[in-house]
Amino acid sequence: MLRSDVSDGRALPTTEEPPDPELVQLLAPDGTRRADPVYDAWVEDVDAERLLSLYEDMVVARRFDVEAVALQRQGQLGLWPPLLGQEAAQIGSARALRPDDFVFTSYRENGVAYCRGAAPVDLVRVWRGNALAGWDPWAIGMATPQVMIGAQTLHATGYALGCAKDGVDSVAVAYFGDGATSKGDVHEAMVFASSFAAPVVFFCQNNQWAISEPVGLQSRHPLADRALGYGIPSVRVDGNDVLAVMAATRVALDRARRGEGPSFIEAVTYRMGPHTTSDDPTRYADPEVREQWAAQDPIVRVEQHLHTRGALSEDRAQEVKEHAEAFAMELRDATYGMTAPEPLTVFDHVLVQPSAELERQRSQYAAYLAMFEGTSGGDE
Amino acid sequence: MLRSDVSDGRALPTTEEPPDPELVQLLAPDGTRRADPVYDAWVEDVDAERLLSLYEDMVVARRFDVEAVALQRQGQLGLWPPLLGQEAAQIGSARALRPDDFVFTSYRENGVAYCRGAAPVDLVRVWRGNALAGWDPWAIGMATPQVMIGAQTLHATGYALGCAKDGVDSVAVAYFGDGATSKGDVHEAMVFASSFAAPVVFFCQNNQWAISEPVGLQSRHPLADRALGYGIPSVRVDGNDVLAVMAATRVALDRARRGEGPSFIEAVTYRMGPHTTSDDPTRYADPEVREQWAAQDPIVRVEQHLHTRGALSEDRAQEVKEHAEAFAMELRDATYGMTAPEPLTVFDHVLVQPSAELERQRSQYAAYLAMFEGTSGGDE
Amino acid sequence: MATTTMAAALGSGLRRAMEDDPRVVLLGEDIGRLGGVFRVTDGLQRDFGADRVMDTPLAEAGIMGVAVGLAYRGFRPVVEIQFDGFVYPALDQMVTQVGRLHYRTGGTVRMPVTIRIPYGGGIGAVEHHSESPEAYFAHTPGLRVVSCATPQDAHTMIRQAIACDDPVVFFEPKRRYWVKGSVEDEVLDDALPLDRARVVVEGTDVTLVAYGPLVVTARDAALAAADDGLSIEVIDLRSLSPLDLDTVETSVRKTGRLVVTHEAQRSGGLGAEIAASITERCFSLLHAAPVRVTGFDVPYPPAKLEEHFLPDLDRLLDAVDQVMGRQHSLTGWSA
Amino acid sequence: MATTTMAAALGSGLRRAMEDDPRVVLLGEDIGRLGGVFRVTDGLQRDFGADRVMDTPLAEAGIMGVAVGLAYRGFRPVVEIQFDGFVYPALDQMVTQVGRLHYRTGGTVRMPVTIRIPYGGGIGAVEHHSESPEAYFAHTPGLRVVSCATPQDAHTMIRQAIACDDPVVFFEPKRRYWVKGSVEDEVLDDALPLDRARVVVEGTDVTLVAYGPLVVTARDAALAAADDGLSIEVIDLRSLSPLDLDTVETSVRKTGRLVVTHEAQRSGGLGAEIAASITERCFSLLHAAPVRVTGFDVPYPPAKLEEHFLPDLDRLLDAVDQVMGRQHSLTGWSA
Ligand SMILES: Cc1ncc(C[n+]2csc(CCOP(=O)(O)OP(=O)(O)O)c2C)c(N)n1
Ligand SMILES: Cc1ncc(C[n+]2csc(CCOP(=O)(O)OP(=O)(O)O)c2C)c(N)n1
Ligand SMILES: [Mg+2]
Ligand SMILES: [Mg+2]
Repeated sequence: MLRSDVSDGRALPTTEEPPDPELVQLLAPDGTRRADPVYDAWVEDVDAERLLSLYEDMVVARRFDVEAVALQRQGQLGLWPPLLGQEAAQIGSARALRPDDFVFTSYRENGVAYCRGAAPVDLVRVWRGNALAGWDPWAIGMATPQVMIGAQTLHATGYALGCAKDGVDSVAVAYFGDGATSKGDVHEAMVFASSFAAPVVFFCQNNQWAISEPVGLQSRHPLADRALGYGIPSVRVDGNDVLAVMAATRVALDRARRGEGPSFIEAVTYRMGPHTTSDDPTRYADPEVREQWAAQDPIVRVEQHLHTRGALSEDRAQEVKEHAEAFAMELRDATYGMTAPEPLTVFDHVLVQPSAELERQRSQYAAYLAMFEGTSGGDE
Repeated sequence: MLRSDVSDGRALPTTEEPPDPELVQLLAPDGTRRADPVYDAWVEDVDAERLLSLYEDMVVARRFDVEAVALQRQGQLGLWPPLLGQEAAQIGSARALRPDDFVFTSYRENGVAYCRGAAPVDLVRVWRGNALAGWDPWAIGMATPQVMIGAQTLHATGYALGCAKDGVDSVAVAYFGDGATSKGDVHEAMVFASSFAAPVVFFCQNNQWAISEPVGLQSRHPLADRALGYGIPSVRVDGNDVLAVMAATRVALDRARRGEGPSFIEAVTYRMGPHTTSDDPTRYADPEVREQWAAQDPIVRVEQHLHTRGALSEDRAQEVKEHAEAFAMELRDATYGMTAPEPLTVFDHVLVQPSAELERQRSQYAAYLAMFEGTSGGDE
Repeated sequence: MATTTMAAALGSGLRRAMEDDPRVVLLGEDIGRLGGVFRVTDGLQRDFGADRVMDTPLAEAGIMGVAVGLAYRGFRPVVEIQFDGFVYPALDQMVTQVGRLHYRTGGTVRMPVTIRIPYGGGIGAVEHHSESPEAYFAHTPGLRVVSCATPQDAHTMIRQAIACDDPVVFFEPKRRYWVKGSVEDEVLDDALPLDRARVVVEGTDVTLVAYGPLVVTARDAALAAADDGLSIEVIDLRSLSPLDLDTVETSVRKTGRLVVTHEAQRSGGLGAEIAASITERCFSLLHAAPVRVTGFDVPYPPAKLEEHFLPDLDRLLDAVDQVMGRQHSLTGWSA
Repeated sequence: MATTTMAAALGSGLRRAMEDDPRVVLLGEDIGRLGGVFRVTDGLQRDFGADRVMDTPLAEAGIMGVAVGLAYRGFRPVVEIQFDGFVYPALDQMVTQVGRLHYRTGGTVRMPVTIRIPYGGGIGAVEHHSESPEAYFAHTPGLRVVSCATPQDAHTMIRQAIACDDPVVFFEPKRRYWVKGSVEDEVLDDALPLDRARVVVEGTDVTLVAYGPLVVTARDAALAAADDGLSIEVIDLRSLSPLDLDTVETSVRKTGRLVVTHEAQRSGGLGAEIAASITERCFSLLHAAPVRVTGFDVPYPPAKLEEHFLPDLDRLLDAVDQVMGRQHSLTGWSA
């Protein structure tokens, strides 16, 4: 009677079980290539060699992510938010971008940062507690991770507006989670993006969880449908299918570059690990559902596919493994090699021109510290 | 290619010109009754007598609104936000409610307040500057007007959740404008309402303007479609048709009472006056569009319809006029009769238990005021 | 009388409040099945049901606005903000609604909303997880603001806050969550009122005012100073708004010297208000200008630098030296 | 040199800034076709186009977050918040993003965002249209906060704010919008720096610190006191964060007496910070405790009561009497 009636009463919210037949999928979990009349064209250029390169990226991302978790367990990092399970969503989208595009993410997008060119040391700096930002945003075309959930979607929209004003066809991409979609900021970002036809891509990794809360608590309806209400075209894609993710991202980027405004991509995936290394998912997550998702692994399916095509020789596989290992070891060494920042840097960069009051606080504190040096460090 | 592609580039936003054929409409602008297979049943009980009563409400609302504008011009009120043109949207919806429902509105809903039982003096108190709230919310089942755009939609959602917890079938109704739909609060209200299937009706009066900004700036897409993304059923209704508005509101209320959760109604209407008495719409509004909307007048069409049915005798019309006049005069007298609040009431009701510091401020200020009485008022 | 952590004492306080009043409902992110990221609400959803312990969508303004609506309907909502830094999206509803509805409606609408905020630093966390935003709320009329420092106070004060008809912003010093202490199931009528400070160490030379996480540090400072022959009176402020200035004044009238400490940034922090107010009240009795020992005027720094931001024992003792007019004092203006 | 209103002086300052730098863009509600509800931006959209003077959707967090993104892209966004009370929805982005990105990124990302806020009372407005929220921002590291008091300062300071590489929260005293004064198209390099206070009346007995709307009132108080044989030095603070305490200190070293006034609520207001800081700097020179003349600790009241909330000439003179130790003093603590 009213336009649609989809609410299913007051049932308890749940996460979704795979697979959802409505998702765009080009590579099935068993590695079969599924034909798609629309999206195939967008990954025509992805031959075996290029797919192998995406595969390698995913293997590297998984490997350094595991390493970072280990480093946290060893007390070398304060915290780490694992990306396990989300490799395809991150690599497939990030590898669709141009260097002059600009990326705004949350904290979990280390696979994206890797693709943008973040060095191993850049990936761990924040999580070791040495800095509030890991890399130079201008160097890799990517803002440093945003902890305030959803805030970065507005930044991406503003940046995109700026691209339009500048008359360039660069695109801003906002990564955010399923939980973030509840935030007012994300709504307002879509309102602004639609109103001004901003060249921005909203890339939602629906990994089914916001810490302990299943996506069904945020929404009883596919998240991608939200965008339609703003007049923003959207698509739900198999987030564990690197090809499908890349295809959808390219479509959205192309739209933006042509001045046709924002798009919304929901990459449906699953957070296979804890929220962060501090989290205990055994308190809330169903291990059986996790098992079902394990069968959808984003890396395994590419591996299978490449094998079927005879495109993954043992040598090549070994090479990939070694590359991943090397990156992880670099990350490890960088972590161990990192020394604590100098005490007085706590006062740096509050304002471009420091205030007299803060300079006073700095010099008093310097004198205070010097007092201790005098008393305890006399024989060093 | 992506699901829908409705964005129309970077054209300048506009307001809509009437009529939109997709709106639910039961009474055409010329007074013709249009049959509707779905909504007719919901206003079956609205016979000529009841329609006349709705007519009277609208006439009263228009009359006291005009009076308030005049009072502002005379300096008796500080400000007034006219409802001119929105009588059907307000009366049709408010008259569908039960006394035990609870209403949360913005500042322009004086027609709603009138239906809920606000006395003339209650309607002007805030606008004269005598108080921050006009009436006792518990007495009339309506919160006092909210100036922070959109904030009240969350309050309505919370109240509705409370009704569900209490196991009663009362409903909360949130009124807000087209401009408000851009606010994060309104989004979050819909997220919560959908997630918890809260018995709340979101009633959006799309009067085409947010001060000087046309609705096209807030959205390039019908506002009602936003709701669908949350899984909230929605409808666009001719907001100048009191019958259609009532029917749609009843459907939504019924849904909520049956535990089926929130609904969204977009009542498409037009703000025929300025934003407030401080505003100058000649700077931005097209008088021709206003003329087109004038031909859609919500009162005229009911008048015509009642005339056609022979249900509006001259005596009865006179009666209605007198009733409206009487209410307006009561409002006028109440305004003139209102004395400024006592100075020390500025300190009242900050906390239920006043703090010692504030009591100190109060007594010092009392002594301070007394000092002036001493010096200037000795011979009174 | 049991010995528990502050986190557990808060949990039992919440439980007790829910038992005492069926209108008490809890809202927040991850407070249900998970029991909160600090496990403060552990077991409450299991025992009171999802209708009274609600995991909410990830939207702080939404949580706060929905709590307002629930309060309108006669509930006593208890909101958990997951970390200090995430209160800002909810601040609008707190300042313009929660803190004003009573005044706006001339006392007709009450807002008995309790807003729990784990706050403060010292846990080596990432950005937005170590902040002390209490000054924003203490400057906001219509809100009560409190902070607990011991398990017993945590337990009693959370119950008092929930029972209070005014809105209460309840700051929980997260780095003290695991400190243990004895907790009695106090009768609320016998407890120190929610808006009163407490003298936790008596002394005669210097008044040292602290709250939340730094009360422990202040006690340690008093102990250390005693070795040095100085007698420090430590006051746990407990209520940050309204301030219990009478208790502080009584102490300063005795000592003539005031040190105030908090983790929040110095400029515009609570220390300024306390110093200014006490100077007004005790001007002629003060031997020295009140000294503030606070976080510096920088955003909360990365974990490896937080020890250089947070007040600690040595900085407190240094400030004590300063108000005593001793040598080697390096904090405060006159350095 | 022309005589204009403060509103027009702000408009010409914005115009000049847009001419000087093509990266300056304006965002806000109703600032385009309407020219802003106070007409400050009148004519700018017509002359610079809708691409540089953007009417935005009704969403303050959105406006602020989009401004952050524009700044990332190298623009210098100037945001208008329509009225003081509507800044709260944007406060999250201001506190956690605008004020922190420079620190967060170790100086790599600059946020040259100017946030214009018409503020303060005295215009008989409805709720949320008369507030003074400056203390929230002055307590927030990474933000500069200023307020202008004359047409000339309005014109020059808005240009300085826009040219400044730091974010600046720019408070415009809306009840002084229509006060006229002469305005010169100053060369910015010659102007008093944005972070400096100005002595607007010299005096020797009492230092009276004001900013924004109350500077006029403070000057009037100095005039009135002069009749009474008292010499008052009036300081227009101009920069609310960082504070120019050196200028205040210099004055108080001369007068030994301090009165601070603002419309914002007393507890936790800027007056506390100034009183506490000056007490630290000038303790032994003070003849009396600094006195604060402020709005009371209540939400901004309805229009018919605002005269009983706002500091005025008489309350300022009363405070002057108090620091002078005269009879009949009724404000401040010692009454
Ligand atoms: C504004 C805000 N509120 C709360 C948090 C605490 N928090 C951190 S991550 C998280 C869940 C985010 O879920 P989602 O958006 O789905 O991203 P995911 O972690 O799954 O990648 C929450 C609630 C936060 N960081 N920011
Ligand atoms: C949070 C907030 N921002 C800005 C304003 C200023 N303002 C008052 S009314 C208004 C326009 C509202 O438009 P709409 O929601 O369509 O309601 P209408 O006035 O048309 O009834 C604005 C921007 C406000 N009251 N609250
Ligand atoms: Mg998630
Ligand atoms: Mg409107």
